[in-house]
Amino acid sequence: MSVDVEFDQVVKQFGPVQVLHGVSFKLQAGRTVGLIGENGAGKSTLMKILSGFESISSGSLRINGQPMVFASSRQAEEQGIVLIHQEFSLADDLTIAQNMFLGHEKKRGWLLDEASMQAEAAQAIAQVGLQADVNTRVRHLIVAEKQLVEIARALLRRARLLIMDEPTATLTPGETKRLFALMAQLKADGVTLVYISHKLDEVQQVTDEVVVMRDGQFVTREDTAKLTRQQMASLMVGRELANLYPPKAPHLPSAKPVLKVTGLTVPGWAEDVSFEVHPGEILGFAGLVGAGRTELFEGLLGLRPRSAGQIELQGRVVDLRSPRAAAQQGLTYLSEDRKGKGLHVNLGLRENLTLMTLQRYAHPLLDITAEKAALTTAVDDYGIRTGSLTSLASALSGGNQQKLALAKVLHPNPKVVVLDEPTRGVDVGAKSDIYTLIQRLAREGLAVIVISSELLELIGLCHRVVVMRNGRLQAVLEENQLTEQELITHATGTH
Amino acid sequence: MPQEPTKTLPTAQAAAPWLGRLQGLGPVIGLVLLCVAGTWLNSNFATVDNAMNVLTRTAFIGIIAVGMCFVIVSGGIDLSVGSMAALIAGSIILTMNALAPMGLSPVMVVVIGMALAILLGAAFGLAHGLLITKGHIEPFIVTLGTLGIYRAYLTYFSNGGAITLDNDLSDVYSPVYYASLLGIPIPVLVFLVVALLGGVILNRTAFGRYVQAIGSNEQVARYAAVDVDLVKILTYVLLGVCVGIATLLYVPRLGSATPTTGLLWELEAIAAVIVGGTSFKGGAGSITGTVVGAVLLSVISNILNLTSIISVYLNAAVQGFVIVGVAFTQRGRR
Amino acid sequence: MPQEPTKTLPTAQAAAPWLGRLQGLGPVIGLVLLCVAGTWLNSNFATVDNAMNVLTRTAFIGIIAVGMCFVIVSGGIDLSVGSMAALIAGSIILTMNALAPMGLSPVMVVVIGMALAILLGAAFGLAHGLLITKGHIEPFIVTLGTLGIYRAYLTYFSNGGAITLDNDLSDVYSPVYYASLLGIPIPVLVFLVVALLGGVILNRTAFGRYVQAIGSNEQVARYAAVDVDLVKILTYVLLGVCVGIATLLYVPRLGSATPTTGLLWELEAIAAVIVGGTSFKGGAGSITGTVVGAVLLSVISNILNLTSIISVYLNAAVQGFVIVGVAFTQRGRR
Amino acid sequence: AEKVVLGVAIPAATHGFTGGIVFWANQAKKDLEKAHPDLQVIVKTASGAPEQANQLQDLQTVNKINALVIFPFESASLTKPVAQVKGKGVYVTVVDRGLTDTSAQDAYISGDNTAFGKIPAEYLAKTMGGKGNLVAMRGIATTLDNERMDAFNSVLKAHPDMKLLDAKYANWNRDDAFKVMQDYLTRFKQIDAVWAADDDMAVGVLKAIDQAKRTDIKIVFGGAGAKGMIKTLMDGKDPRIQANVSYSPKFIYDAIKLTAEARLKGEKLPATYIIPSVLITKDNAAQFYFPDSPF
Ligand SMILES: Nc1ncnc2c1ncn2[C@@H]1O[C@H](COP(=O)(O)OP(=O)(O)OP(=O)(O)O)[C@@H](O)[C@H]1O
Ligand SMILES: Nc1ncnc2c1ncn2[C@@H]1O[C@H](COP(=O)(O)OP(=O)(O)OP(=O)(O)O)[C@@H](O)[C@H]1O
Ligand SMILES: [Mg+2]
Ligand SMILES: [Mg+2]
Repeated sequence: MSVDVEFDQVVKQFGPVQVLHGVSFKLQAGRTVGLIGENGAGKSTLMKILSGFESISSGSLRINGQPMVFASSRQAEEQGIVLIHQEFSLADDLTIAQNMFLGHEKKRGWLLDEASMQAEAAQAIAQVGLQADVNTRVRHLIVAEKQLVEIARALLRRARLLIMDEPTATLTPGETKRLFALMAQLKADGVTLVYISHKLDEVQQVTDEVVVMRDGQFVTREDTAKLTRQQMASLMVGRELANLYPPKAPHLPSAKPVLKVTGLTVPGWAEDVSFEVHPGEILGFAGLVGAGRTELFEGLLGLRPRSAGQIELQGRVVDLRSPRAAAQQGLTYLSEDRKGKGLHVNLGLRENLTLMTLQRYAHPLLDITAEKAALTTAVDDYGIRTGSLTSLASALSGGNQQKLALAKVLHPNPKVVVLDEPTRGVDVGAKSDIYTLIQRLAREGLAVIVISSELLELIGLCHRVVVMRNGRLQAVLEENQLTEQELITHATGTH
Repeated sequence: MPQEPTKTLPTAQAAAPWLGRLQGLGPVIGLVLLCVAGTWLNSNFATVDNAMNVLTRTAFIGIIAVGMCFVIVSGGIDLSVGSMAALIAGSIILTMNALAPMGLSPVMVVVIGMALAILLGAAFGLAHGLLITKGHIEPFIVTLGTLGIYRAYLTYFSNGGAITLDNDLSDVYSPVYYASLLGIPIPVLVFLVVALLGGVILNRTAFGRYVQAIGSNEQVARYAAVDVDLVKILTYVLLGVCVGIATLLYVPRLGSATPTTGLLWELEAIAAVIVGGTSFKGGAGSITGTVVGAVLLSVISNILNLTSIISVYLNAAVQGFVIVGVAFTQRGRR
Repeated sequence: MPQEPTKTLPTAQAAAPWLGRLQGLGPVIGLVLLCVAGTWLNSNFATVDNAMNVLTRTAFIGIIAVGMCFVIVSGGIDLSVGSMAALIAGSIILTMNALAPMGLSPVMVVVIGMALAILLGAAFGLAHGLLITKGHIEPFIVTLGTLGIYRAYLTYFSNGGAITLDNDLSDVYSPVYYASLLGIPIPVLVFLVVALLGGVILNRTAFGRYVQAIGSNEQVARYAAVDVDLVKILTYVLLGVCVGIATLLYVPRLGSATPTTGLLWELEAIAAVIVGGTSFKGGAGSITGTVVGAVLLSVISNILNLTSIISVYLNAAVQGFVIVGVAFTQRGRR
Repeated sequence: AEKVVLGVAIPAATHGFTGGIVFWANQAKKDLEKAHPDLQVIVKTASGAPEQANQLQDLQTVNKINALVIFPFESASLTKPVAQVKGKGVYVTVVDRGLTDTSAQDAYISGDNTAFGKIPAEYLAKTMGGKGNLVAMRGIATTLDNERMDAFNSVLKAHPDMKLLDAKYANWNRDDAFKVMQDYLTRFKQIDAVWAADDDMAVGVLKAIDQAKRTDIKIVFGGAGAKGMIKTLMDGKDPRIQANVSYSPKFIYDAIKLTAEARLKGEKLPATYIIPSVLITKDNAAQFYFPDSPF
């Protein structure tokens, strides 16, 4: 009852840009396959073709030996093929339950059977560990919650081939563990699983075999057991990778704090949080989904009401009422919600990159040449892979969008930068480049705050880590205290 | 990590619907305040007769606004409804006049005319839908174009004058507008039925759900295997049918169609929808709000007609202030 | 990741702008076809005089459309521009008439009137911007309200009739509309300047970039440290100023303001923007397109004036067909 | 003789009366072009003052007219544009709405707006014995509408017992008149007569009265002599329709004809020619009945 897939010389072109150059390989029924590759390698595109979201330019697709052409995702679903998108595909104005059943509504006669849909949706979100009312509008969810809704929705489809495109990019270890348990169960039921992730430890943990793609081509397949993480990384990138985490910049404790926050309260989300960060320091924020880290910083930036607290930037007490005020004081913020808050996907790369620093290019007319030069530099510095420098941000792969977003918030040369899940969906090679960049900037005196759900990233990157739980500051761990165990116990309150 | 979930979630959730409901009340509160003002300004305002007058004359715009609500929620717009109503009115009057001498019973002729109104509405709506989805033209442009086209053809058919229904047909037809059932005028009843149906379709059927999904995020709807084009086409057809119904109620009122018939109805219908709390950007909307919005707009002019405290020149200003004021009470909804 | 950059780069770059340009040409192609048709129908169409006439009369709508383009690109809308123009026209005529007997030189009076037009436009725009951003009311509702308010006040000031500029002032003022510089009528020159400035502001300044960013995604713009409220307010002020400029050119033409002055200009201005290829949903737009759109719309009626092949009743239908037809040539732009 | 190219600029057909104007203008074109091979008539309709000004320009520059008959959309607004055309040597006949500067025209042919307001007021005063409650409808806010209303009011001044309860805009539109009348009926329990001021509006008024089954209203006075109303008057079908005031759109036909024939002969027209508005009653109604006109 499981699905067996064969790609044969699959080619995909977007206009003049060819992104898949004749990919051929087989997915065996009942196995869990890890699909890995650099950002822009074509993983998502290939899987969108398999699940009927994109058309195939040439080549063919065989399901259980039968050639298939899917005109829509519905036809793929009829074959039991379901994709969990890398980018959320939820309608903000609809509720969780409405989104989960969109296009597959249950009916009683002419009318919708809301009660049974809500009941089933509630069950499915409970399965993935989301505690929420299914009648909440998706607009009000945080990204991790949206991700869980996506997973729960796919579960409802009773897939025989389930493709997960970066399902854990925004999840914390707890949710991730629960997801793996679910996957094991599905596998036991005979479901074929495709798992795309840049978290190679996870790939190692859950998959039977690994398929590697590079530059729109199939590179190799191998049993997972036969590969080390290091080997996976090298196969993806096509070169030997040095240590993922570069040496940390020297910590300068003597310097005065550049950002000092005292007793900050964001009603409903964070209470009485105090911390400080020094020039050249990389300060991590750990916590579970819903710990209130994102909202704390949104409050700091004036995007949410604050009820108490004092903010000192570079020794001066400031009243930040908007991200604009913050940016003027040298504080910028990278949102975890790339599409909703981070990038203008309908604008070009150049427009995105320079949006926060336009004053620099306006004399008073914008110097487009200088902007273009800046984009070329950024594309190199951050390893942004794009078919064209003039394309829209929406044409970038997920990871490359993330790199662009990162480049954008660092472009103003801030004194303090807050990076919320900075490497979400970024491949190992680029990750290591980004880490190197962050260390370099820290060495140059930038204070970096990293909010991350990847504990290893915090450990490998930060000088100190603040652990939050339920909107309160739980602990501040020094560099020598940074272990996964320590972080988890503080985050869950089981210390 | 089930051990300690998100403490703030319950409050947030509890608060949201309650708040939502309060904000949704904006237009209702506005309407109530207006009615109080009306009663205070003229004691005849709060009579059953006046209420029925207002509701009856709201019926046309109200019925169209219900259809318009679907189009706006789906992220579209239709500027042509007023001209469409005029052309439908003219066409069915001409058809009925032509059929009358052919030996059919007048009742039969009127029934054919009414059916034709709905058919024409559906056909015009279909044309809009096809041009918008298959022709990939902005709804604003399509319906701006047809606005001119429909009205021009009516003017052409009427030679710039009035197209008038034959007298005996008029007598047979007029109860459709003037009669009452259980004390409630037929147009009000029809309005009620259309609004109820509209509410059920928008909130309780898959089609309605798709309309909201498309307005909220077309790409997402497409990904969810919703037949976006079909749903969009259907919203325009539905609006066309509503225009047809409004027109078939309208024709017996004056028994004629002129080049001014339905002038600016599009603006009134759109205004009813938006004043009722539906966002111009689509995604979410309320039929109840739309109905309240439509009634509110006609109550304003009713009150202005019932009083003379303000210079006639300033009527439009009073309407403007009230509209902005009502919107202010429900500000920040999204 | 310098090791293997973007091998497809050259092709993509070469192709994309070319394709974009072709699609952007939709309205231009439409305009060219229309001009060919015009010349074929009446040989006098392709004369300098006629061209100047058409451009001169396009100037009002065109100037307003340039401002409207900003508002629409930012995701807003303004329905009130026609009424605003009428009220500004009325106000400055009244002011000038009142100033004339006070000993000021007529030139001075006219200059004051012109300055007042721009000031009033800016003030009305500011009011819209504040209501929309600080009052959190939908632009559609705010400007629907002010549409009524402005026109009502004009009607009130004019007592339902016309407000007419004193004759001697009129003589001083009239060159502003009727004179030419280097053979080009002043309104055309002003239109040109406004369009050029508009194009530069939209495409080459930080403000213009912010306008596009806000229309594309307001939330993202806010996170990217854009002062969203301020930019939105400024778009409405800019539009108000454009209305002021259009009005100060309009007044010397007809020398009066009446309750029908500027009627439906909002529809024409919005149509010019949308026909010019700007999306009604905001995010991206083109001033060149807007200018072409405005000219295209007046060429249609110019051609209709020059020929009599079609029943006068059907003028609006021809316009409708041409608008939809032009839109069709550039379909599927987004 | 020189070939005459005659431009006709009139408002677009938006209600019965302007519909009639357009009809009669086209009728004139048909009749006159047939009768005079040297004559070309070009009819243009405008839906606003600026559009009409544009048309004047086009007629002059491109169609090269040498005579113009214009029914100005607005008096004040079109004075300058018409003066421009006249300045280029075109012979100008202005119809109905006079320009604010009479030097911009060669001839003026008009209906009588003062009589249009005065005759109904006098008729009502006479038949109602100088007392009673009145309501009135107004058209669209224009100078023309003001003239009529002022004339009506000035007659009422002489009859202190005739009370004008209210006069609201119904935009020369049947639907608006229906609504305004409904609300008048709600508001005023005793109305003796209605001055609907236009036959289109009278249609809406009558329907509203019928619906309310009110019998207190004894007279509904329309205006302009639409064929439907004249027919009703002739047949005596509705006791409330007792009289009308003539203001026939046919004067545009006469104006075109007079101008064309004068120009063909190289003659001039008298500077001013007022087509009197007269009271229409059952007795003389047949004279004003044009079954072929849309109005
Ligand atoms: N709509 C599009 N138009 C043009 N190019 C596109 C489009 N969608 C994707 N691409 C290009 O196709 C390539 C492959 O993208 P894809 O999303 O499949 O990468 P991926 O392997 O999933 O990367 P990531 O790990 O970053 O998610 C990228 O270079 C991307 O820029
Ligand atoms: N708009 C909202 N309405 C209701 N509840 C919300 C809303 N936004 C967030 N929440 C809730 O507030 C809590 C705090 O979320 P927050 O995004 O701050 O967590 P976080 O620590 O940033 O998590 P993450 O690791 O995902 O970044 C969560 O329980 C979330 O469900
Ligand atoms: Mg991807
Ligand atoms: Mg977060």
